[in-house]
Amino acid sequence: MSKPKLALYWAASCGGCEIAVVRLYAKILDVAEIFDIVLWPCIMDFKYKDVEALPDKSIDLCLFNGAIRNSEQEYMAHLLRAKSKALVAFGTCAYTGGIPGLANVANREIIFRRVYDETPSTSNAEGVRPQLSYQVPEGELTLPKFYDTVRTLAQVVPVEYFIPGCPPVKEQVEAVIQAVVEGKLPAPGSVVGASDKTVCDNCTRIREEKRIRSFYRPWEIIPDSSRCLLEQGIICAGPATRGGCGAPCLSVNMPCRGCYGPPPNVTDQGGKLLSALASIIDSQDPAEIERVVDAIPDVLGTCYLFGLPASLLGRVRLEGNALPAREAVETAKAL
Amino acid sequence: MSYVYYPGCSLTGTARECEESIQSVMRFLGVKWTELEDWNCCGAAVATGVSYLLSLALPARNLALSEKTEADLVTGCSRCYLNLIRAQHYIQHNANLKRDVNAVLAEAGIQYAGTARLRHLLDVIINDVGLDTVAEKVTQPLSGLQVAAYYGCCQGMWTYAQFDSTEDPTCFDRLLAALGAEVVYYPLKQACCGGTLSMSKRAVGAPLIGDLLLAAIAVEADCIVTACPLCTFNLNSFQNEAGRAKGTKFNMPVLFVTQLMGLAFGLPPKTLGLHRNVVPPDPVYRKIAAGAAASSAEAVASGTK
Amino acid sequence: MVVPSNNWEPTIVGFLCNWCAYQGADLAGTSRMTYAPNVRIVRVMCTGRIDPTFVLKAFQSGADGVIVAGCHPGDCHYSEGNYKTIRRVTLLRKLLSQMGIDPERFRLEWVSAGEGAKWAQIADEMSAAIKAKGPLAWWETLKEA
Amino acid sequence: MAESKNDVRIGVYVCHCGSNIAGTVDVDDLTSFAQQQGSVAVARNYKFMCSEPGQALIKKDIEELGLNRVVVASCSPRMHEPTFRRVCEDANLNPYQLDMCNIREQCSWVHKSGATGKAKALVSAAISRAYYLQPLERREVLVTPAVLVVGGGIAGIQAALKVAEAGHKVYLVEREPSIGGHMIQLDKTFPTLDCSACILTPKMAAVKAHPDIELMTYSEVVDVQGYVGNFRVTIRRKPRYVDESLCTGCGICQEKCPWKADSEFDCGLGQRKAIYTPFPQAVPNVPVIDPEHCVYIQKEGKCGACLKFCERGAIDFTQKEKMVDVEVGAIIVATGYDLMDPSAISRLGYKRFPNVITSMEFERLCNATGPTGGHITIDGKEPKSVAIIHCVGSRDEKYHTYCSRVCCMYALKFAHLIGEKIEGAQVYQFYIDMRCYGKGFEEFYQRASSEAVNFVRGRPAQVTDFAMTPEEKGKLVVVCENTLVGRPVRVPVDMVILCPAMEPRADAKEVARRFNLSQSADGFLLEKHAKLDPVATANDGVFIVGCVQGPKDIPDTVAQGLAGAAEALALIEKGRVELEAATAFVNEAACSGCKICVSLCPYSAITFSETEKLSHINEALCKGCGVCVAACPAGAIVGRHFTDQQILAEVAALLVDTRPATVAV
Repeated sequence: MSKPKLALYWAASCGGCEIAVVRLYAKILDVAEIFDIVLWPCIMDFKYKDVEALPDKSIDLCLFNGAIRNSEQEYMAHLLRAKSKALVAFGTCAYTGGIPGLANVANREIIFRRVYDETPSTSNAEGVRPQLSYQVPEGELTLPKFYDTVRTLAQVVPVEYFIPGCPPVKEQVEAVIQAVVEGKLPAPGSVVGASDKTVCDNCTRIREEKRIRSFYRPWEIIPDSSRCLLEQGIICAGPATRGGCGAPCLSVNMPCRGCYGPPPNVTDQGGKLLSALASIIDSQDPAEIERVVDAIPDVLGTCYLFGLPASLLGRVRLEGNALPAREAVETAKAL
Repeated sequence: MSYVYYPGCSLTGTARECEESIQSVMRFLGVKWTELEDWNCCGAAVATGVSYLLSLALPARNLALSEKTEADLVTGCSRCYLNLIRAQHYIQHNANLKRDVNAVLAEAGIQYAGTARLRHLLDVIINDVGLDTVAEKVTQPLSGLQVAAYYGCCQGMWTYAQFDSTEDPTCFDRLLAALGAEVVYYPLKQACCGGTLSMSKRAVGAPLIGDLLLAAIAVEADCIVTACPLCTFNLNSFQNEAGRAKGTKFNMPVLFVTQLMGLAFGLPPKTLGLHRNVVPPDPVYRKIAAGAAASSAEAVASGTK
Repeated sequence: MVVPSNNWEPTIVGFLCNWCAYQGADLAGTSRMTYAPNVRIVRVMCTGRIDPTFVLKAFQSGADGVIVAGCHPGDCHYSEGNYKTIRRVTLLRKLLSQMGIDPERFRLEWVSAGEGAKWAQIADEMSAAIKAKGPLAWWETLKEA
Repeated sequence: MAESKNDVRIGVYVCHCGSNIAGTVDVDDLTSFAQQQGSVAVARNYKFMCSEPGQALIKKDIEELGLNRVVVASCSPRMHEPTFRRVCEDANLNPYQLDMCNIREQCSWVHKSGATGKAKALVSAAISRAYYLQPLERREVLVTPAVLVVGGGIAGIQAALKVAEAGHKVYLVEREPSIGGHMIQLDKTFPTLDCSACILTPKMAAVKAHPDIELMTYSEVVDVQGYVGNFRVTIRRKPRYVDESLCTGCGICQEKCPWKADSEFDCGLGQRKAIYTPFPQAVPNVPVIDPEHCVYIQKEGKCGACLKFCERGAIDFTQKEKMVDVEVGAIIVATGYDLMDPSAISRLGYKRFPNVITSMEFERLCNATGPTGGHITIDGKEPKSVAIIHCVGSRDEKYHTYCSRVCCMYALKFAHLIGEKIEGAQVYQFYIDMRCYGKGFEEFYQRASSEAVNFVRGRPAQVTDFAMTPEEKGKLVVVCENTLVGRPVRVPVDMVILCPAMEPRADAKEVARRFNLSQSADGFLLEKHAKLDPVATANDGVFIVGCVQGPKDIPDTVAQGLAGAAEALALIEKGRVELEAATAFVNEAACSGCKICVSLCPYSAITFSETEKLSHINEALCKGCGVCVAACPAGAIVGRHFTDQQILAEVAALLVDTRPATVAV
């Protein structure tokens, strides 16, 4: 019988997920051995038309990394959906939006203004902006449409499996590949390559009591490397993050930022993290609580660093093309 | 510690002797301060009768002025202190009031933020300078001088509450003891001297003053020491009226706290405004001299000289 | 953004604790007070049960405002649940304003079992305030421009 | 969800409540709306759902249509939830499969227009929540048939006797060497003027005599574990250095002991020996040795007079502190009050002038067993005039804003006793208001007023020994404004009696923590409901009686003691106690042991197992507040009957009419 067909695609992401696959080292050869790779733009020269030519459901496994932020990625999402038996949101960006998802605090106009006008390194006196289509002597040049809102793969097309991680850790990828080979994949819709517990389950630090009198940012204090960072006032998303990564960040004295997404029974990772953090503030005095909370400069960025698009609210609500007024934040304090 | 000094009206008028002694003694103690620029009357006891808002706005202006200097605002007048702290308290605890007062102050192009730090003269002497320093600086110990420390009533509720006890303040006793004086138990130390009634309603004021003087005599005090210009004024100026009310004659020296401190520091009486005291403090001088003589004689006897 | 028709009425979700606020709302009823019908109440045993996720869910589901009401500090039936609520609400407020949700759309109130009138007044006030603000209509936010 | 969508069968019942609901809400429209909702098998409306036929209707449907969820849209759940739960139970449907939808108190009664629309939203929300409702089991635990009473004052004594009379085991723990509390120090009691000791000592004796009461004096509760029905209490028994089993209470040791100390019982007005019983009628009548003053203990082995003279050899200096564990089903806390030390208010001269005394000191002076044998004298001098100052530290923002409730009455009693004992004595009452609210109080007030008492309305500014007139010489002068005539007065007297505030015990905070209770703003322990649940507390199975809850006179204290006994008996007589069913539990598969929940539980129901690295919830202690459920970042803690799933579904459905049908949430 012919080898199962494998496709890998790279949408809105940094490419780390591609590296994660390459980091299989020698095993990558097995992959090449086991699978017939039909699409992997990052590594080899494939053309979309080759994929379009494939019959539907002819790709056995498609590892799709990256979020959907423009029309080309959306097109490919639909195309690969149609052609694949098992479409896998590979990595945090495809799964929950990831770092690119943070763009949902803004919109196309704000981002373009920043990128094409405002950044110090930009010199663009003519105010040139990308055009969807542009006529040159040789013919028409086109660009994909840049959307206002970044979406997860599952928000665009139905997805069979989710492999979290920014990037997914090597061992987990291996495990999944193995499962595919042995046809031991769980029921569609499930998260694979991760555990059902949280990062704390992988974290070996000593936990005593959680009562916080003030929060610190990692550079503000030198934390005791043997004790729970949260108990030392450093915000760690570990308790509200799906485990399976092996807690590598914690092992180098850095807090978890939550890249593996919400634990199995959690609806909104940020909401839960926020609730947990607030709950352990050790004060009953509103003014004191206000003071403690003010030590968290960017609540949104802290709670939804990797998951804004997948969160309940999904994005920031903008009045026109301005970021939410600072004073709104101030009034919030005042209330 | 930097201070800005608010004398207030009485100290620059009827209570000049207090003012002079305050200045000389604080200079002697090495406390540096500048006078609050463009200060105004605190409203004394009368502003309240005119308008509540006015009675707060007047002191608030002084507080606001002091805020600009970012120094502690010191006053030696109990009434001024009372009005200032009262204004501070009510304004801080009532946002609307703060708004109204600031609306008034806006006319004068000034705003009260509520950050002013108000200090009473005694507070500065006892807690900033310190009783040890005071004791060290004594060159003319008041040994043998029996003094009645008269705290006065209008400072009771607020002033002493800030750095001593409202129920039973003792800071004054401790200060005088540091000067080597013999502080007698003065039962009426917090009784009222009649305040402005001594002028407006003498029939009420005089007997109160009489009681205070009688009490001082009863406990064999050589003099009464006060911490309030108005008390000093009342107890000095109305001894005849008080005598009539009590069917006796009084001649009880009444000194403002810094006047007595000055004597203990060996400062010339004139620089302490003592020549202005209605009741001449001569008995006090004599007692101090006697005390000095006694102690030196003692020294001779013990052959240490 | 949706343009509010002039007869548009806001919808507010109220998370009320069983022991104080919910009884207060009941009292407003038994005393036959009349107030705006815009607040729809979800009963929880204690405001301490209110997961910020519920508030986010309410806004996502179409609420124009959310109000959390519980026992006055010190009166919590579970002794200190409402203090935990203060902590969560304080932090949640910061998040919501960053999300572009006007802080006035999210309120925390203390209503005792005896304060029926206070509940009625809060419901009226908040309905009026949010009617003035206009719809939040979160799904509009997610529509691709 | 155990069931798949199609086997959830919901019945919706809309109540007209006469016209209370139907008058404002279109019940037919609402019913047909409900009928169209998913999983709804039947929707009906009826005039009065809570009526017999209404209940029968629901019962019938459950049985015949096989409903497994019931939604009743009617009044507040606080009104009829128990009723409809019973209906479900009768029809063999788990009562927790019921959801109430409040369309009366929170809809029809308060809205003129828009009531029907809102009712629809509420009903759809209730249906969505009901869909996810889970059957819960009501759990019962057995109750240990024994009661711990903490504090041997009149409240504790009364409670202990009543419980014991009902034939149940009682452990009565008292900190002092004898029971009796403050009451045994009093002389006469108002308004009846019967002798305090005469009415109390029989009860004390009864306590000692009762076979079911285990009396532990000179002991303190140090730890309380467990929960309603099953408390495990650790009691520290301080060494008495006297063997209770051997001592006959002959008193020879006290006679022979050469070492003296001020008597606590006599407020320091008299003295007692280093080995002593606080007072002659002490129960138990077994002395204790006070190590502070016992020279044998202080100077290893010197003295030992008691050792020599005790024929029974009951003296035992080898005694050590003992810890005793007892198991009880209920706890009655009756630790009483402290009398405020008025020397804080120095202008009143307490401790400065020997003849300024507190009310309790006066009680001792007046008492035949007191240091003066009942003669009202200070340093042998009998006062001819006495001032009684009310509200010392009470009704005073600087100290306690509350009224201590007993002072007015005992002040009148004092006046009467002074008049009785001192020929022609003048008594002055300095009061703010006379509060004589109790049975027979007003009559006593009238009687006392008719005697030689002068009432001065005003709060004294000062008590001074400074005489301003010859007749003030050598006297104490009470300076005060008589607010009725608006003039300052100076009243020279020979003795001043202060009526200090009744305060929470100095260690009220620790006591509250030990028994997991809360304090009200004034520092006294907090009852469950000020009116309708006066002795119960937020901690089931623990009751507070007497002055630990606030100042009280003897009748009120006794009544509360009995109330506490009744509460405790109701609990242990039943033998079983039902525990909250809607508790929280830890889904161990999801818990990663982050410990965020542990410190949050107000009932210390959450424990952490270091071996399993898991949190556990003791469901007997859990009251179902849900604070941990909301906090658990792993979603590992589930709050029964208020699960995330249920509430999120409820919220989404509550707003279904606000968003376009195309928008999924």
